[in-house]
Amino acid sequence: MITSGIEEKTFVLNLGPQHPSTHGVLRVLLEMDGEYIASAEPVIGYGHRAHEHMAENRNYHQFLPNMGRVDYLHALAFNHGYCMAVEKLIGVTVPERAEFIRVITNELNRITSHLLWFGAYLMDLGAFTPFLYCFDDREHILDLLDRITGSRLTYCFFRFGGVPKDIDDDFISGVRTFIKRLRSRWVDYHNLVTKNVIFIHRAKGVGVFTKEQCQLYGITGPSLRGSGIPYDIRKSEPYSAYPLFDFEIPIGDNGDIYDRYIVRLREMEQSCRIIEQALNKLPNGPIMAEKVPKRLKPAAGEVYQAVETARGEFGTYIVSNGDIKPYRIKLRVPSFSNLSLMVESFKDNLVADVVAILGSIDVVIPEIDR
Amino acid sequence: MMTYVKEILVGFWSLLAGMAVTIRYFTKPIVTVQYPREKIQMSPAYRGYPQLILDPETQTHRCIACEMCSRICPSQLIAVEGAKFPGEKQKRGVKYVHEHYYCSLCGLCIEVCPTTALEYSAEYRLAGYRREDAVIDHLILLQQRQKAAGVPITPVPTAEEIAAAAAAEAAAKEAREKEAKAKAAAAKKPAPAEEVKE
Amino acid sequence: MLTDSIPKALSPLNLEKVAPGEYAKTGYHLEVTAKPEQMPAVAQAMLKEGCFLESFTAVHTSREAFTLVYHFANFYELCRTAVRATLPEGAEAPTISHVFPAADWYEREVYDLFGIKFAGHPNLKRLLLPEDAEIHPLRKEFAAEGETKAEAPK
Amino acid sequence: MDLLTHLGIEGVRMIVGLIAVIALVSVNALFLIWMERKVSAHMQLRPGPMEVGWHGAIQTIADAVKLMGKELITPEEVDRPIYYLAPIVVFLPVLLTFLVIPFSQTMIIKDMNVGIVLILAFSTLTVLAILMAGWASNNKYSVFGAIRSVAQNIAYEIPLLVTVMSIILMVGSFKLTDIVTAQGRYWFILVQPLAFILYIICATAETNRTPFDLPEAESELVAGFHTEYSGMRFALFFLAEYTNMFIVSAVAAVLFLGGWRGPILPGVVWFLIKVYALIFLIMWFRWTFPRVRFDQLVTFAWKILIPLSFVNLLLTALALKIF
Repeated sequence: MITSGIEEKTFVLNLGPQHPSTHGVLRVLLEMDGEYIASAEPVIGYGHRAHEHMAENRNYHQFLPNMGRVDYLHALAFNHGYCMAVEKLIGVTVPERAEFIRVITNELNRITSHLLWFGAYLMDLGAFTPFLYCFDDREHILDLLDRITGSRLTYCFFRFGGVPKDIDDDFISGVRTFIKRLRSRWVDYHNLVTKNVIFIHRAKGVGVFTKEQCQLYGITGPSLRGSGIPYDIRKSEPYSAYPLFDFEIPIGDNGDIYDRYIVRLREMEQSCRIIEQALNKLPNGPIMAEKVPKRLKPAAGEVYQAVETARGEFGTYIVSNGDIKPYRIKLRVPSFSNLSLMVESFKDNLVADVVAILGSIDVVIPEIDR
Repeated sequence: MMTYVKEILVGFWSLLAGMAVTIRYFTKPIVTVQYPREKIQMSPAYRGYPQLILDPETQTHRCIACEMCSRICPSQLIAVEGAKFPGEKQKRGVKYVHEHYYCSLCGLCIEVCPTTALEYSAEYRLAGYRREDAVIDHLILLQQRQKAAGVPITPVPTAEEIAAAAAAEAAAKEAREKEAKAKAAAAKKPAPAEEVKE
Repeated sequence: MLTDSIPKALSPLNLEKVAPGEYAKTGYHLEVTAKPEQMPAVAQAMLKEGCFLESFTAVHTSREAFTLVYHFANFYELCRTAVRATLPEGAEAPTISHVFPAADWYEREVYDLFGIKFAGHPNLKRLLLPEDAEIHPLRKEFAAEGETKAEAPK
Repeated sequence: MDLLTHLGIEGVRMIVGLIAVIALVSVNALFLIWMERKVSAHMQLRPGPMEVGWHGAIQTIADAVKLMGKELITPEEVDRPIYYLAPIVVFLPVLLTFLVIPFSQTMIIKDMNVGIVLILAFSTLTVLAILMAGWASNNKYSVFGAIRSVAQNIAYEIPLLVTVMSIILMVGSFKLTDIVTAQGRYWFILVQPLAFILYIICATAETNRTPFDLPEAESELVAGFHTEYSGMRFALFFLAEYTNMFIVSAVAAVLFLGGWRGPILPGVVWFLIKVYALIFLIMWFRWTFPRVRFDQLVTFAWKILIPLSFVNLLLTALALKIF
């Protein structure tokens, strides 16, 4: 709670809603003591589109395209979470090939999200060039995903019971070439950023999230794993085809910006591993479950389904009362909890660190506002 | 003192390594496309607005105006009207208007269509000056495509024609009913349930 | 095993129901029903068990009552607990934001969208909607412009 | 005719020089902005401006025309006299500095015996202008930018001066032409590599370029001290920034790279080649590095640059004494 002029020596700085590095329309009221933050209060909701209210006025199919708009950077994970929740509700099993396709596209999408974060974050820190290199890489994935999903950002690809379009050999070879290319780029990224002394000084020891804070605030995703807790829904609550693949959960030690950064970079490599294994093991078979009713009318009941997005745990909580429309849908979005810790971590930091910390937790504001 | 010097040297070296990366990319060819001058091939799966398929056999659309698409559309953007013309088995779409400006290109209408009458177009230049620019009358669009393909153009029925068709249909229905009744009376059995069409 | 230790930790609170859930069907390992006023104690117990507040929301279940739904999970062991508390219309629920700061924003959101007040919340103002809004859009009687009014729950 | 005789050869030189300098400043700024765009673009695998003129060569002129046509917005609560004055104050010292820069042996407006001191003194005035702009704008972001700028410049003036001193020790003169003449056999960069590195770092900080562009750090302070400026007033800040870059590079070329000296080509061409190469270096920094944090910047200056520059000065003095 900030009221201007509590003490004479502090003043209020209004960061946002239109500020170059608030990543969307986030407004933070900062009470400043010189360049240091005395307290902070975020004001959110500028991008509120009432997704949860919309859900109550549409049937299950019609809510599907909304999922690509909640978190536009990792839309497929949101597709996945919602589809899985509804599948659980109506008791449909997804064929194996469809699960594999879901995992492949999902992980590709995760890489795009992390690449975009990497670029945008360095931009926050004042380095412009990595942004364009990431976009160069990201564009290759978007081209690949475009080939099968038909869109480049707000995907609406998964359906209840499977996927509508199969992947072809061109796609598979394209993904393999891309992974090779991405791996060859790590050297440049590390030389340009990770080893850079300026970056290290900006990132090490700044914005530390302790394990206790993570528990109290319900932090998930790379921000949590940076603090050394190996909590990844893909491993701890395996879903889809993830249990079939061998991958690691990268974790950090100190929970500072640098650790979160490293976790994300290493996660991209793990995603590459998952994709490669999935391509090698790709089974034949149908891509759509049989007997998915065109008109969904699930029995009364409720379901909670968690998936791991690029930012953390996304949970879909659906309450059905036996109608064709969901009675209530709650979207548990990762950035919401992650951002609520921000207020605490801003204290006694510089303005420059505010930007660095805010960027490092990788918030997507429309996801918080929903 | 040694760590101080070492820190400076390592830091300095890391800066040089970074500069080596940028100068190497400086000499590489560019990767962007100068959009209006150069264009890239759209992927075959690209989702433009949905459009009616031009059936290669019948050389017209396959819409039977069942309104499945307009019902599943999340934003309710599709207005379909159909009419049954004398001598045809099924209804035929006589109006198909899509207000594209709210379309989220989810593709539900395409997947739900029982006669696969819809497909994604490859059109990506969707900017317009007015909202009305994005209201697409698909029957007129189809005519343009038929013209371009050099096949007979499907005329869009006028209101009078539709009314006439409806009247003829009603008359036919009445005749059928009468016939059925007569038959039922003749057979002295209860009339079979009338076929109800939505 | 948390599925054993959580019921044990909750047992002194005399909750209405502490039962294992059907994980495959609902995604819950434990389903708990409590009274809203017991929630701070429940939260305290969950915190001691090392759980975090995964999500918190409300459902407008009937004309007279809301169901508050708390989801707790654990970082190290797969165990999701759903705690439900029925809150009569117009009543105030006690806050758990002093136990889990994560609940701070969740409670503000629920207040914003449902109009449920939380006693003891340090900063209970609207979160997503503008501060001068007069609506609580997730209540079933609310209908936005152009929508058919949702049927009031029975 | 009378006027000419009255002014004398020095006066004519001054007037011609002034006109030349103003032309140079504008053309140079336009060219540098284009160059910056092209350098950044190609480092980022894109073509940069391509539409207006050959490879976008006159894009910056179009932009300048646009800026001139823009409304000069004066926000309500600004401190008007200072607000109006700041863009002029930032630009004038920049012009004056050109008085003593030796483009070649003969192309120098006034070869003063305090040349280098004059340049350093005038370049310090930029800080005053930035402080004025930031303070008068009555915007918190601007004030931040201004305060940062002052702290930064105070911190970096010291190593800059000390580094220059080590060159002065070798030459024994403040006159820029003397410094160039002294580099007859070898360039000073060969004997003073540390001084060169220190000078370039300080010069980057002095001109507020990344990684030291804290006064206008756009991801933190929106646009820093010139947030509230628009149109031509903003353009003057912009012009001053790029001209400053030219000046520090010119000084570096004189101090370390032998000024106009070079084979075959005329001196002025060599001088410009060296200056633009150094400007390229500074641009290269900008498009490679992230921005340092404010406290780190000051720490860096006081804990690393200043000790190092003193060590360098000491070593120079010792070497001169011994040899």
